Amino acid sequence: MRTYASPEFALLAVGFTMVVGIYVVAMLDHVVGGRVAARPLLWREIVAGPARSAALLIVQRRMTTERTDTPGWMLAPALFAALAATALALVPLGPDLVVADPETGFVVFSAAIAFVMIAVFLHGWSPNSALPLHGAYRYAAQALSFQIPFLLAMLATALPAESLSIVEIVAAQESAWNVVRQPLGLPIYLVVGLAVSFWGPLNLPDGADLAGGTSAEDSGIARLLWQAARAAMLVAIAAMGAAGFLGGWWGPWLSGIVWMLLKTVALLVLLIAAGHLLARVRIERFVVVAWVLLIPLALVNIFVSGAFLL
Amino acid sequence: MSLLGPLGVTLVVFVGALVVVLILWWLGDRSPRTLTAPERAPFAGGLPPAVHAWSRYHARYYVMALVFLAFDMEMVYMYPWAVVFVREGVVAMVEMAMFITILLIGVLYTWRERALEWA
Amino acid sequence: MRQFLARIAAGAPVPVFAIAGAGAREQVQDLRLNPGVRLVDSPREANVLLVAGAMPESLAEPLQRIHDAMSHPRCTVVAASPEGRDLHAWLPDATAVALHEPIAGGLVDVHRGILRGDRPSEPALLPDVEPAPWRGVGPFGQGGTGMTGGTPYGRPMADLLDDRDGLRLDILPLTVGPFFPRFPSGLILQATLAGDVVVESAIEANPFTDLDFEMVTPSPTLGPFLRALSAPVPIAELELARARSHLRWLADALVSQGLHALGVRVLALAARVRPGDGEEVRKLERLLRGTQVFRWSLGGVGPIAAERLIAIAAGPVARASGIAEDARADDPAYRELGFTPVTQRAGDAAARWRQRLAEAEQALDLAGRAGPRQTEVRGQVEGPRGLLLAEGAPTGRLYELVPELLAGLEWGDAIATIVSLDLDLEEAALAAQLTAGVPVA
Amino acid sequence: MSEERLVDVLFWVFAIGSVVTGYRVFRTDSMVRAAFYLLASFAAVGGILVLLGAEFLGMVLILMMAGEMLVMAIVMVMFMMNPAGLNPMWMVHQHRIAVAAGVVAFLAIASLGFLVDFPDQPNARPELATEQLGIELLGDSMLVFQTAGVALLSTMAGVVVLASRRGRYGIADEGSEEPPLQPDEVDLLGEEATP
Repeated sequence: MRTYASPEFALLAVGFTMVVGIYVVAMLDHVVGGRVAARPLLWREIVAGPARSAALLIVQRRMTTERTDTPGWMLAPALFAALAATALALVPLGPDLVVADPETGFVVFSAAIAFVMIAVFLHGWSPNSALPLHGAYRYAAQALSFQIPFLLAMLATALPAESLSIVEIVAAQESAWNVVRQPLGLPIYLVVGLAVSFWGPLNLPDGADLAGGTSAEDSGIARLLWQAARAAMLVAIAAMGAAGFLGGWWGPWLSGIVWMLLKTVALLVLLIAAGHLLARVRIERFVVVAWVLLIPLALVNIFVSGAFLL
Repeated sequence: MSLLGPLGVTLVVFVGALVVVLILWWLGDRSPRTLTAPERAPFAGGLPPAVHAWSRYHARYYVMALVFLAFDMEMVYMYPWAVVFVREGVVAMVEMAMFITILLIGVLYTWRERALEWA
Repeated sequence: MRQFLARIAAGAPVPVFAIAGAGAREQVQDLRLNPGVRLVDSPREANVLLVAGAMPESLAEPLQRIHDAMSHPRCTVVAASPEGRDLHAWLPDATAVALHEPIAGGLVDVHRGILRGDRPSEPALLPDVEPAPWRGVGPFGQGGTGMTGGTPYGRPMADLLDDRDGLRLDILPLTVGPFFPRFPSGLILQATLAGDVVVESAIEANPFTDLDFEMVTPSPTLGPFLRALSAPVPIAELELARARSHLRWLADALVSQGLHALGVRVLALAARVRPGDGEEVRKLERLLRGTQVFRWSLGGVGPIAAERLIAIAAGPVARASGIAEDARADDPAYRELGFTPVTQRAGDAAARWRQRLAEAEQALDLAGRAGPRQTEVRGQVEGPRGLLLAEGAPTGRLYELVPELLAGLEWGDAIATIVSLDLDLEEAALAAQLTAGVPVA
Repeated sequence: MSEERLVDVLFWVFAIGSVVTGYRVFRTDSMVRAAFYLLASFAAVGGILVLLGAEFLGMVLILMMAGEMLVMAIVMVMFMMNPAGLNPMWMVHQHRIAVAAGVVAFLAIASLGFLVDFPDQPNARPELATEQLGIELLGDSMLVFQTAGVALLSTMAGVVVLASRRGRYGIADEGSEEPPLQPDEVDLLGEEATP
């Protein structure tokens, strides 16, 4: 019998987590960016900054380009946000504290990640503008390359659990966290996680060389929703990383939910700091590295950690 | 709801979030009803584009995309394998190692033929 | 509700699309240091258009186009010295602020004003004319004919071209600039793209050549070099300006690599460095090596063979390809300081970044040791971008290299290559006018 | 609403959704929309598989189709004239034959639903279906599984051989000539072919 929440509670819980998560990402980004820029940080700006920027985008009126694919343009942020919500719904905060724990939870999570490429491609294709279009095709190359290493790195966590359920994957880490048992898994997962939410060094579809790439034509509410969905996806990636590799709710002294939150925030800080401290990777190099380095490494990770289990 | 269970709830979350964001867009969208032609022109630094951006876009990584199609199929087998791995032990290990090695030869060949690069 | 949101929004950093004209590049760049302003890459994201400095006539229409692409509520701020008259003719609703005071305060005030509704959002400037007539034409009234003919919705479709991988697919002509955020203002790149790869490219003539530089005050990093053409200048001053110029370039180049925060840090360093601060640059270089920018982003990108650079005197670009050519080596004052040019071998974009870092470090060391020594007047001077003569600047000489450099590069690599050349159209136009006897400010 | 009723409703939503989006594939002008309608159609089929108790298969179908349909969109945009449908067009050729073939195929498949003798004792929902699948793969179906590996390898090699122009020995078609469209253009004597 699998755990799941009632639909109303599920919507509320996921919605609340997303809003808080997006806000935390925006604050962390401001703080880390300020530290890297060696700029003084004001509490007032850290706390109120994201709300102000969001309000500005709500006040701003949305512009369109000529002959757009408007339904696609609307659907892209909605789909992206819905995928982030789905991914977040699968992350357990405690053994019984999860919105939904399907038997194939891991496959559902993978499907949510796979559909991100549809959302980003649609977002870049719809405005009928050259710079977003190039961003869309770049993300397609990026996504087709990271898809397999991502699945393989995550799949290794299913070996000790003997199950595809996320709750059981976390439960199986009681004796040792996966980051210890499978030391290659977390780094691969984090690299790919940056690629999924196109953050920092792997922000190729929305990169500076394309003047914003797929979001170059976005303004107002469209931009706000897109950026928010991207931040929500980063939260989902960090939360799933904490569950899959850092032992989820396991940990001494503190209660499970606190551990889970701490680990998620730690991974978020790591991802965001990488965004400010690592240079962008050329798309071609990323494709070659993903196929020739990440896939074999992920397989080594699976077989070596598997051999220890036997 | 035992049959639908957790997957049903996941579906509710997915559809719910999709609808909520679409409504937020609709509520927040106050795009001006009429825009002039220059206002609608795509941005590329100040000069108007000569042609529509939508075109037979030359995705130069098409070989990689096709190799992906083949390699992606492999994942279907790996999920059930991962679940029974501990139970089946060495048999599972050897069989999957064989399967994966065969596929990795394909990736290596693709790389060696320089079909992963395009520029 | 809207009033309430607008009040909250007034505290947010102002999204500004900034256009730097002649003599204002550094003021615009310094806006990055101000947390109350956010320089954005696309006019769609901006509420405020800032036009600073002097603009040639030929850029009026692109300026108005950028203005019209901005979202509502929008407003324009013009920061210019007296010749700003022209700008007001092109941007009639613009608010004027003084160029030589901090611009940021003016931007924030104007932005608050439009958010409060004190003044209406600016209407479009250009007439509502479709790029090509199409309404009602064709079988569906969409303006097209057949499968790919006609001008559906006002524009034709892209055309076919044989490509090097044997496929015959559409090519996308893409004109980027003159206000593309990664390029120096005025640079117009006409690229022909097959997918994300540049097949052909050309750079259009420098629009700033039409501008009369008599009224323009050269920027503090360029001024000392112009003076050195005709009068002795203290080496310490010249070398400090060189280091600052390189660091300012680096700040922009880091933004183009997605490292905005590091860019701000470097910009602050550029303002802060003093003669003898070579150690600061060495620290910076270590930090940059940690970001892997030389390996992941620039390694092997856009290499230029040394023989292509021989008679060009392109300064750091040439020295990055291994040509140990430097006008300073002929100056007795520099020889006394034991100056020898630094060089790199690889000649790719990474080498050009490294070269500028090394030169900034060397310049600061030289400035620290120079004492009261002055340069010798020889009608030419080694500027931060190469040999500066009375009739030409290195940018003009590098122009011709660009098409062959970009051919076959992926778009991101092409942009990284152009950025690594440090083109400066203002300097090129200014140097070309020096022959006409324009006095150097 | 009882659970069985809910399942029925969901089934019809997925079934009608998959048919309608499948129909839209052929009625839209944009290649990208066509590919993504097809993706929606497949996702609905995946939903039906889940309702039938094949949870793993249904979810894997949805997962796989995201990548496959993106590749399809990319390739369709590459090779179709007017890929975004800027000039409206028909996606189908030989309408009458196409309609007839579609109706016949649909009736043939649908008739199976009526003609085949389904067991009237519904099978219990398989618990641990994924495990059973894994054991099957490693046990009795091992040969099938390994053959699939070889088939996929040959697919990959075939893709590279057929589609990649450059290789480690240089450009693949260097020195070769495109065959002429008309047989009488074949130049037997080695002279210049007449245009």
